[in-house]
Amino acid sequence: MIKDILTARADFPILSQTVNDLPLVYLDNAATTQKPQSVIDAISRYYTTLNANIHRGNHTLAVYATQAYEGVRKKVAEYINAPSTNEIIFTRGTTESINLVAHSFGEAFVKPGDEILVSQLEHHSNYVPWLLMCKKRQATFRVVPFDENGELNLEIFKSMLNEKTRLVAVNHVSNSLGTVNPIRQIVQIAHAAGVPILVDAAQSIQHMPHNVQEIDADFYAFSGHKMYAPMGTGVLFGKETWLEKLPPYQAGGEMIDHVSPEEVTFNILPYKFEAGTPNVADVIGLGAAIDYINQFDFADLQAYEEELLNYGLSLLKDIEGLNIYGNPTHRSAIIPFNVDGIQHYDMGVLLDARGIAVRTGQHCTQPIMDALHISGTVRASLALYNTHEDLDALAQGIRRVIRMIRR
Amino acid sequence: MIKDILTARADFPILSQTVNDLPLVYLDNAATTQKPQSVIDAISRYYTTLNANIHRGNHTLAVYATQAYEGVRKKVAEYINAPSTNEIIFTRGTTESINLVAHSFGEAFVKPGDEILVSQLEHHSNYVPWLLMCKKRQATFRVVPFDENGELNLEIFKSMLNEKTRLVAVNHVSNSLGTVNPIRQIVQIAHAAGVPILVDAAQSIQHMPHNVQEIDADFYAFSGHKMYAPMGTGVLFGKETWLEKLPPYQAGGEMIDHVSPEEVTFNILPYKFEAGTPNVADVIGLGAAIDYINQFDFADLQAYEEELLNYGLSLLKDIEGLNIYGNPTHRSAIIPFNVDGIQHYDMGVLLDARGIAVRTGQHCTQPIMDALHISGTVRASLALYNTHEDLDALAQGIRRVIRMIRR
Amino acid sequence: MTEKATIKEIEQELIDDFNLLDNWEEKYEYLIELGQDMPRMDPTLKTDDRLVQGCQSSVWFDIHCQEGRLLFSADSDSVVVKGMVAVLNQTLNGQPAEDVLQANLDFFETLGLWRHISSQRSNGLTAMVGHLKQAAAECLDK
Amino acid sequence: MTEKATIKEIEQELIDDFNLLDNWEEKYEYLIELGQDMPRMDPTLKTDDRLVQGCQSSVWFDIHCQEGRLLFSADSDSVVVKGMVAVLNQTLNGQPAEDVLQANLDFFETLGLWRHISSQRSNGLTAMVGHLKQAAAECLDK
Ligand SMILES: Cc1ncc(COP(=O)(O)O)c(C=O)c1O
Ligand SMILES: Cc1ncc(COP(=O)(O)O)c(C=O)c1O
Repeated sequence: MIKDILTARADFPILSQTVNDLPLVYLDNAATTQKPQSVIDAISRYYTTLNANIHRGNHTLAVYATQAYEGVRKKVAEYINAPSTNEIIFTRGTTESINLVAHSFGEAFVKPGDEILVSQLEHHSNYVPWLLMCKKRQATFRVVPFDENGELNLEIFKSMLNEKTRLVAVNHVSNSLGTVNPIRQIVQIAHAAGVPILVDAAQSIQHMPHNVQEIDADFYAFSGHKMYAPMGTGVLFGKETWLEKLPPYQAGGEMIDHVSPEEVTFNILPYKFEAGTPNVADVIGLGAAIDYINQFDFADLQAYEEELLNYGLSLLKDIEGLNIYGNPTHRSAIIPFNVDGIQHYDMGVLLDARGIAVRTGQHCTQPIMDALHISGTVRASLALYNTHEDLDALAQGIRRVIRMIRR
Repeated sequence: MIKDILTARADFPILSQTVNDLPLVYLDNAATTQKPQSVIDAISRYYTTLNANIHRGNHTLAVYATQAYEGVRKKVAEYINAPSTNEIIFTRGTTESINLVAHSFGEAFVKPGDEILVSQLEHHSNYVPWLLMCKKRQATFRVVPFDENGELNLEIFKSMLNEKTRLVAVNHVSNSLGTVNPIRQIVQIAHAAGVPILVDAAQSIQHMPHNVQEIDADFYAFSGHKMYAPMGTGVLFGKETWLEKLPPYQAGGEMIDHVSPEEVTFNILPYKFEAGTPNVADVIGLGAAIDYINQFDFADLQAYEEELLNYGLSLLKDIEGLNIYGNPTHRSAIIPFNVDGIQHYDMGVLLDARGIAVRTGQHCTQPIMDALHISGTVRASLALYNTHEDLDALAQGIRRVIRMIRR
Repeated sequence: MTEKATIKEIEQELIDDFNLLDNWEEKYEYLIELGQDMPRMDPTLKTDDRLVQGCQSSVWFDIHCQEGRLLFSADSDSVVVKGMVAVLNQTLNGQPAEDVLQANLDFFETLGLWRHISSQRSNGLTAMVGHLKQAAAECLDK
Repeated sequence: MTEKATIKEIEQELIDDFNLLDNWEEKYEYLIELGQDMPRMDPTLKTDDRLVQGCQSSVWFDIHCQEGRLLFSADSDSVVVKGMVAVLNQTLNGQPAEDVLQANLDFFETLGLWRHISSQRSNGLTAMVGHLKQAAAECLDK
């Protein structure tokens, strides 16, 4: 049975909290989402009934915990339609997934004079790892600019690809502007030039269905904590052909096959990239989060969130002196704005005084802020449990803050 | 009020589970410990009342979550008597802590021809990262052997230190043999030769009080999940003078100060080494675990565990054909053994049929197994909630397995 | 060739046998007995090229293909694994290669006992069954 | 120099004032007013060398030491931070450097309001107070 989205809110216990004696209006979902009771319970249940270190153990708890952990790998593979569980690496989050690829891909494939292409819309986590890797390997770090609508210019992108380009790194959805990049097209352009591509799906994985075989990117990175799952979880999907070619990243534990003082051999995929004791409890929580999302019809969910976003955008556009940044053809779940003469920081603090949680500042996207010549924005971001009432509260709150400061 | 150790068992809900219809006898604590209810509750409570992404947010949840997270940093610093919270880096676990140092120390200080010294008693996680780093930097990887008692020979150790030695990496307690290394002495020897030292405290942090200022090592690594805390947590302690000199490891998120396409500057300590969204929930669980341990008197706890270990050793020594590995002056919480003519694997599976959880195999210490010319051991390992009854069940189980196989 | 029972039939017999046993320990005991009662493998056949990769304990298989049927002898230094080998011997030895290839062996799940071995990464049962199925496939290809 | 109230006395006055206000929003409103009522800083003094490091918003402090007392003017582009600056101005401006150095300012905790700023990494209140204390220390050293 498909679950009705309007029943979702009741599944998230934190949303019935009060903040400053006012009901919490949580609009900081791009930073992290809240967790449904089923995810919280999955963690407790794990520690109460199943906890063990996995893979190498052959006592009952270890075997069952291993099965549960590997079961989530399968669940993740199905969620994004990955051909094989060997292509699903568990990490701590998007940042680590990207650092892994930057390190191992760099080591294997990047030589002095090579080029790496990222977009100007990237989060620092998909920008700085490449920049540092380029510095280390004397490669050139190149940035594809965005235009006045907050969209990447695909012609410029195409023109920047050349025989020295080793990899393209780009997000699916910008965490700062909400721009939905035409990711299939971008992948096709990169592949047409013979260049592999990493997609940062941190802001898309929770809002739209994912089919990595259709999109066809070589690497995908995303975080559990932004998709209703526990902190401390993340995923790197990589095509098996690529992952086979990359050297390991961290060393120790299950990723090792054989050691002597002279030589180390590594375990097969996906273990080769999972060093140390895995975060079994939170991975099981990630499985519960995927089960949670899978209760909904993704088309319903998208329609709901899109309507919600448009409602919010129209409410805010009505406020005098309020500027919304970017005007992309497709926007997802994110409303970045400022009000003339009001510091984003003040807006955030004063909205919080009304129980409204938004984020302010650069959102780890200084290149975007620099391009827009601003020091930051206020960002309201949505999740499936948000409602019209949340956005009404936001609009009312903004108007109140404006009166408070302007009088 | 000091808590009585005999009341501990009741605090761990999993210990009242049954396995194969028999009460669980959990003796795989060196792999991972079970969690008290207070730790499990701390995670649930966090997600139910506080969850937010930290540091950059200024709404109420983000502020409180930041305070809670930074509060645990303080708690960890106090637990190990670190001079400053700047010296406490949160990681995913021991393996990551060591990989961080191997990477960043290697990058800053290791040149071709240099030497790194590890002990033959190390877990792969404190062996392979150094071995790989040495290969990468054309440095020499050298291994200090252990003797027939399972102890490091300090004279040989001393003789292996020279002006080319850049770093020593050694554990406090061997996860495979239980040897407690004379860590202060080892640190003094390394320092006398002007060489910094990393101590892998994964198997000591939960069993003995830690005073990093007294022991004086330059880096300490340990895991939360082996000290009654959630999976996905770990700590790297580093002296501030060293941490200041090391380049960052992973990039992205809070660890960045300023970015342009040409240049990146990094945040101050400890943030410089914490890339990506931190695992706030589990770090708060780590805080709850430290609170839990702090309820006991550490001298009591040590005395209790020592008596328990000796009881277990004497029970097992009475079993004909059973060999216990190593005979160190000090042993901690770990009983490694085999029974003549019985595969460790068979022993593990058949003990499990009686609800007894032990680990079998190499325990990620192939260098130890190779030195002992064995393919593996059965390892029973203790935690504060174990009892004489657990060890009675183990001894009885072993005798039963012997009869089962030998008749 | 004598009229051999089908894989499914033998599986059912084994399930019935194991069901008679009260607890896990007795099941293991019976399993170990099966291993001990299995025809011995010629020790000279226990060479490295007959070792099955990916098992925590050593397992040797010497496999032949004869008139489209799989024939093998096997041994292990683990009594538990040897018991499993004995079960594989009872169910699959002498069966048509095609049947071996098709066997889904989910009765191992029913026995329950096997979870320790089957769930391990590229290990134990999975590795052994994989090995036998590959031999069966090669047998068919000839 | 006129007889100035002590830091503790002024703190208590502020706590009493804020306690009169019903909710967080009114408290912020009052805080912003305090900022708006504060004596203006000479705009030519808002130079980069007077910026306090580590604040999310820009805050400028121009600090002097006179007869062992700390004198300063300050401003911020954030109305909330400016309100905090005004509170610092009321409590600390013109006080003996020694008292500034010793002030523990935990009344900020009592006001509650301040948690947003004070808890931030090397930011806001912490940074500003640190800045003033450093100036006070230098004032004493002279
Ligand atoms: C687009 C994007 N990329 C990467 C990240 C980093 O994710 P995490 O902090 O979970 O590693 C984020 C979230 O902050 C993001 O929004
Ligand atoms: C001595 C020692 N070092 C390192 C590790 C690795 O710890 P983790 O797997 O938590 O990273 C372990 C635990 O397996 C250990 O016992």
